[in-house]
Amino acid sequence: MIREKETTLYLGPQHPGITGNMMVKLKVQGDTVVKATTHVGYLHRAFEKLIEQRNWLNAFTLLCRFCVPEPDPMELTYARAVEELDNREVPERAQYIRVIVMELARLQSFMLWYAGQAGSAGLYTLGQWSVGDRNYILDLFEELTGGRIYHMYIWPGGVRRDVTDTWKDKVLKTMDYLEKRQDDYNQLMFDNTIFQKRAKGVGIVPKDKAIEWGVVGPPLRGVGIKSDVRIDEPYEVYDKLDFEVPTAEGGDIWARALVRKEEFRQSISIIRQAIEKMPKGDYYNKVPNPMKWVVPEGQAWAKTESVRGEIGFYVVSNGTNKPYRVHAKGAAYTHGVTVLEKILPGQNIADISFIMNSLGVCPPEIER
Amino acid sequence: MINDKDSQKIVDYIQNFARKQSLFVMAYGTGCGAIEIPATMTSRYDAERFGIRGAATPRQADVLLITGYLATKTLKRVIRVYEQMQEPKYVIGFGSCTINGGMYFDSYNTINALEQYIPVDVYINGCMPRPESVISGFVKLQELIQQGKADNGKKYRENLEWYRTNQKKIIKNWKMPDYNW
Amino acid sequence: MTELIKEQHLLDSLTSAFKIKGRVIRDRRVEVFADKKMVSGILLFAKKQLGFIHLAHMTCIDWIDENKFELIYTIWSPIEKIHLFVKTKIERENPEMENIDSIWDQANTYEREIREMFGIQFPGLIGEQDFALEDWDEMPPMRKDFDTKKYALETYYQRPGREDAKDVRETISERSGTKVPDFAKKYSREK
Amino acid sequence: MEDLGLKIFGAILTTILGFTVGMTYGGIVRKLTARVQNRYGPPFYQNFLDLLKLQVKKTNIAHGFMGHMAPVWIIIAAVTVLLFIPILNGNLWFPNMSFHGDLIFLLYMMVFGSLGMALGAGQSGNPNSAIGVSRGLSQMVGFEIPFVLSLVALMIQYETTSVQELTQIQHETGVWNAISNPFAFLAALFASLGMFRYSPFDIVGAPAELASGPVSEFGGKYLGTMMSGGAIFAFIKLTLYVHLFLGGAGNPDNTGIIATLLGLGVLLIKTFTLYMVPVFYGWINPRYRTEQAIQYFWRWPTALGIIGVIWAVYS
Amino acid sequence: MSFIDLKGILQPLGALKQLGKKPHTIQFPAESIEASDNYRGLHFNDLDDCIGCGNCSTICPNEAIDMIDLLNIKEKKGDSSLRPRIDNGRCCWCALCVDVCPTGSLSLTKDYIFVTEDPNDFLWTPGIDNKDAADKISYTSDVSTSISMYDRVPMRELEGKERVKSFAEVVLGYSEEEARAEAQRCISCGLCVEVCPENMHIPEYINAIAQAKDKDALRIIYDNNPLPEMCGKVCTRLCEDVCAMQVRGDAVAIRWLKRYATETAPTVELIKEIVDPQIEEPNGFSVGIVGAGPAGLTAAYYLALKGYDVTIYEAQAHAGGMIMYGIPKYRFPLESIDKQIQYMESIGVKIKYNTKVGKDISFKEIYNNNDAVFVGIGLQIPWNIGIKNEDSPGVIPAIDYLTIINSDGKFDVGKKVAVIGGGNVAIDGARVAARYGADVTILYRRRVEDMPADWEEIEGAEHEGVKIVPQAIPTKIIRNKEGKVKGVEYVMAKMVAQDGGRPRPVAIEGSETIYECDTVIGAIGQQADFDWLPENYKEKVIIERGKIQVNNLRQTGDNKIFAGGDAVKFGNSDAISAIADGFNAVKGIDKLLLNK
Repeated sequence: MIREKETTLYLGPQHPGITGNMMVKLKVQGDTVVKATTHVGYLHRAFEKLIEQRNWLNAFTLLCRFCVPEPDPMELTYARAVEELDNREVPERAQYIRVIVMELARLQSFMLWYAGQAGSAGLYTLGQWSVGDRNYILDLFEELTGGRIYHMYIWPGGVRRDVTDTWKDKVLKTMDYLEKRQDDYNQLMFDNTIFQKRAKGVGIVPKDKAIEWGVVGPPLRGVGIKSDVRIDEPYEVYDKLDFEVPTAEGGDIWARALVRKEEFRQSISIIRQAIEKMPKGDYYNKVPNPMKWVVPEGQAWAKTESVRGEIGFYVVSNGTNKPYRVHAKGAAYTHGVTVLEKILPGQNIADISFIMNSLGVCPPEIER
Repeated sequence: MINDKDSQKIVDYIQNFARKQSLFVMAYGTGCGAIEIPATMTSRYDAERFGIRGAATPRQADVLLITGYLATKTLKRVIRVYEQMQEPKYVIGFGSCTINGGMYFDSYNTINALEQYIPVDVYINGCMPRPESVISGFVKLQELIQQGKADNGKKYRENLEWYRTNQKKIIKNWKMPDYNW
Repeated sequence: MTELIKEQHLLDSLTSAFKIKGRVIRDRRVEVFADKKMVSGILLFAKKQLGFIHLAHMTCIDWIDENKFELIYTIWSPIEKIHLFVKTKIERENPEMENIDSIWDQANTYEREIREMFGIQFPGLIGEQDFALEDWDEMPPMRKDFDTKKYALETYYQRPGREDAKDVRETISERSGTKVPDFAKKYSREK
Repeated sequence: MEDLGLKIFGAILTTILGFTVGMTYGGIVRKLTARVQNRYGPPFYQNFLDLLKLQVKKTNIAHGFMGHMAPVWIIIAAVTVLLFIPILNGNLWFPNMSFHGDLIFLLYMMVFGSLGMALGAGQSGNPNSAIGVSRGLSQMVGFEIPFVLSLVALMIQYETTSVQELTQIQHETGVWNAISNPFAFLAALFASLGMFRYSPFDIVGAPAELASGPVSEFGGKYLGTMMSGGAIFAFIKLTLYVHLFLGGAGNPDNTGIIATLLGLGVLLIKTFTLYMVPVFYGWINPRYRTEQAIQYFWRWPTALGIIGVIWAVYS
Repeated sequence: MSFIDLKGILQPLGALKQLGKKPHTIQFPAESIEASDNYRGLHFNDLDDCIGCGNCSTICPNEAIDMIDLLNIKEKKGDSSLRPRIDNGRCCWCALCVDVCPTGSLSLTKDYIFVTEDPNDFLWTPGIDNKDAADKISYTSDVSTSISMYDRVPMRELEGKERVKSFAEVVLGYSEEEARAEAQRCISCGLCVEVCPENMHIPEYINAIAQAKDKDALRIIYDNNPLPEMCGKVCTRLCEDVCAMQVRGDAVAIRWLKRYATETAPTVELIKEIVDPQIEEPNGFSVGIVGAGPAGLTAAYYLALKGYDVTIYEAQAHAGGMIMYGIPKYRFPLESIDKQIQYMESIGVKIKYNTKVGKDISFKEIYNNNDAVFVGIGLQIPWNIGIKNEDSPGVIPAIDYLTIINSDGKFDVGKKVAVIGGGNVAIDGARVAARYGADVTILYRRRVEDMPADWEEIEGAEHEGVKIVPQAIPTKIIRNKEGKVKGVEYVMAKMVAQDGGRPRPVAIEGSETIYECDTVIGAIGQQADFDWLPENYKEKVIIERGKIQVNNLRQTGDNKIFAGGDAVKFGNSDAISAIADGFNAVKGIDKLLLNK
């Protein structure tokens, strides 16, 4: 067999197939990738440096911008880390609200994923549907928090505004709608023979290496390992709610898609339960004047399950009114670099974008 | 040759009409504002009603959206993309970050004022601008095009020196082909 | 409060194996303080013997007052469901740390980032010098003595038009004809 | 010489018709696509505006001789082929330059356009273009086989290689070839999915993979010209299909104005209906990988084509 | 895979049913949905409600908000006359500025579309550039949603019943924790500084307390107030009236925080160590001060720091003037005064007690022996109540009564006491009487809310069982056979609104009531005594309506004579104004003698 010539292909930073703004440098032989290298930094905004310049509360406006498609887990994780340092109790009602916000955030992120996963395979109709429908969730967010994308809603001590009963009704209505719509999506995506052909056996994460490589979230559950921060280390009121953590075997795009499909259902169910069980009471344990709020010295690590996997915040305080160091580690940090570089060789170049969407690579989260 | 002013006007009108009604948007998500682009382009807001659609490569694009902050590393690519675009070309700056640095005003890695590096036709307010704002931005751009005011590429060509000086201030390792058209 | 038996047990096994100090922070959180040279040994031991197979996170803190960098390795055991923090402090002058990407491949990314942001060298680290930055020739930016605001003000264009801004405190002082003494100024409101 | 004058007039008319119909169809498809996607979409004349804009856009880059030539090549191929297609069966208004054996000629001419594009794209030096071209050629190899098989079936069945004659036969017998040889028709229909490059066969210009594929480096007038060429080609393919399988349009015995308009109406209905097949398929399916696409064509469509040929031989 | 996946091919065709549905597209701009009720759009600022505290500017993580001078805003107390201007090129719509706005004037609106070619347009002033947005306000903060801390940390006090048993200090002071919490409430705007006659560095020392730097706080306080302990306990705290927090909540307890700061230095040595006064070399000038009240002490302290030779001439046996003799000890204990005086003396201030000018020493002597003279004599002679039988035994002016009691004298008030007046002195008189076991009633002409006394004092008095009869105008004193007081007759009044002033009480005919009592304490003000001043000086020092006329530097008609305290016509008649007088007189003396 004649060895085909190796060519170099740059996927990105300006490329419709790339998720966000990053670059994958590929060595290809024909249509097959031989070597892949990720280049990031196109979105480096120096968050961690900037947070050190802000005070404890101001920092949270920056944080949600870590990862655009799913800003809320960032807020929550930071809030939880700071609460741990400050020994601050969160009212139970606030915890329920947080759970609802988190799950709504997951839902809207799943819908973006539907669009991305289908769109990267050329099925644009699904993207038009799900991203269009995603606006209904954003409308809910807008009504609750005042912002569509960046909510800046969860902060240390609780949440910023209370929920109203009309909002709860709207949420339930939207959930019913989405449940119906998800059937439409699934009909177009999971029932589709071509999608199955594309997704099965592609982008396999090996089961024995998954945890070592730092795979988390749906990709890890896609190899059959039941791992979810919500059950491993329950936070807020997740231990009081009844939900399944779906897994699938195979570790390919198909398995990850199945996991997400089921998680979509679970999120809807969690939201319904949380709305039902939400107690009355305070929604916010007021922090002192933010300009003068001093968090006791110490270090804290908090992690949260986002749609792409666990997000961890390492927060260090030196006893002043500003964080001394905040380090965030999102799922994409490993997915977008190590894992991607490891599973891309041997794949067809047609599948790169497909795999990236399936892993949930989110460049702003990698370089921050 | 058309010398008659009136007929020139008619030709201009038709040209501008076509230009404003068919805006191919460069698919380059330079910053976080890019998250509202899908929302704008998809069913709920449907920017295609205005003839706005994506273009995968700079050669085919008319409009470059700078969706928020620009890291210096991206700035270099944006300039490259911008220079590859064919005239007439337009630039829309999204949100606070392009106007005056936004929340990253003190970051060592993001630029503050976009029009220092490439000419900008329209700025949209917001962090990030929601789809309605984005569409308003496009509507404004259409107005400018119809009035013949949007002539971004010419401005860039004529002030290339000035732009280059500014660009080279930020981009330390300048290894790029010349802008020769 | 539940008894932290698992955590204590883990700490005991580590401290007895390596003669290091440590403590149980709370449930699911154990930290040990190790010497720079012992870190890779502890990590390898934890990974192979104790089931901490997941490197959750790795970071660096610049303790400029102590003139030290603190490196923190956060590892996670999916079975025990415990986070173990391995912390070590290294000198701030010519910092160098052992490369652990042979233990976890993904450590490569963290180390590249730390190399770029703090200037800590990891001998044997593969990967391009640039991670997020490009052509950066200043001090590694995450070091505490790097002033990002100053740099940004000098480097990037500042839109004019805001020079007429006034400080409330100063306006009031001016109006009432008093001055804040110098030693008190640090307590004035930050701008 | 009157005849020649009429022919030239007819040629211009044909070109305008082909162009207009092709572009309008594109616009309507965009509108319909939008409806399926729960939105309104652009006006149906959007494609004309796009084209006009592209034509008035400055184009200052050149990628060598073939870069200039590619769009021209495509438009020449398109117009040429168009003139050899019987728009309306036996209608004098349209210069059907058909001759005996034009089916084979058309088969080659249709590739001609793609070839020009391939050469132009190859010269642009963009790796995406190169990959796109190689994918396009692979795909062409894929769908040409069932397509040619179905044509062969027709040729064997009626022992002619003239489109005109095939139409005429259907007109005379009143039985469409789609019915008389359904296997050949189905094979051709599947092949048409590949021809129109809607998903799942949009692998040539797959945005998420190759930006815009072969045309990555073409903008402005080049792209505009290619677009018009593409529109004409779409019309050509549809008309050809209609004439080959769906009984054609027009009445050779009556070429009065009303009958001509009626014939055009029939043509438009048939072509549009046919056009909807790949469009529908495209709305609901993701894209194949290259090898999957070729496999697809070489499986069922080819089998159908072969059956069609056998059917033709034994019927 | 099955032979042919028919389901997989046909199932997706279900999507075609969408063709028949009406699109859910919002055809913007032709149609649009309104933004939600708390949408975070462009800012709006109610310019009238805004007090220009600049808290929005401080919290803004992006430095997007500038405080600028708007010419159409009038200068007034408690308002910096600056207003926020937003740079939309910085704003991230986090709405923290709204959530910290103490007055709630700043809000966000439903407007969000702002498209322009000129990037400089994004610098705009809410409330001026979008006047019409007032009815589109969406995101606001009220007292419950705001993150400003509107509730004051309550001050611990002795129980009302416990208090009347002794002269122990009623206010117990903040604990460290409470003080930190209270200090954290302050937003450090500094609006209070302006209304403080002494312009103390309030935000700075509160901030120091918040940061647990109590010693620095004390140092900052001593920068321009040598009697903080007094101020921390009995100041009239004009500052708290204009506190930004007071607009919608409780003012920051500035006085109590000062008190807390002074508690860090319980001894003279500690004060000296913490404040670390920098005494300049003697400059050879000497200054004589008449009266060791707050004004005189302040002047003496800062003069001494500047190297002057200072001597105070005090008629009484104790220094402190009115704060020594006019304020009951449960508010301001003796040790506190002594400590402050000792501290003064320790830096070189000389005080000659029991030396009444004009009697023990002539003013001329002081005038001639010193390079400058500061007069801080205060007000000693009480006004008459102005009703019949006022000279009866048992009627005593409050100030005399307090002086007697503070000088360790005993005064038998009997069982029932009537106090006439509504100021702090009246309340003091009443509360002291209550401590002697009397049943006390205060008669006041106007309503309770009109009383010039501190609300805390009034409340404290009520807790101690003092009854307040408002809108009661005394008409005469009723005597018994021996000519002693038997009661007070008063009429009820109704409040009549008055142009350009507070409502006036008008007696209601026929509502005469008699309150029987053993003692009547009159507390309706005092005047100064100028008998000691020789006539030739009186001519130079202009005295108008019983008060000395001074300029900004507290210089009188005679260049060499400076004056301050209650006896001058400048500012309010309270301790902090007296301190301000003393402080400013130092500047005047400096200017006179050193021409600085």
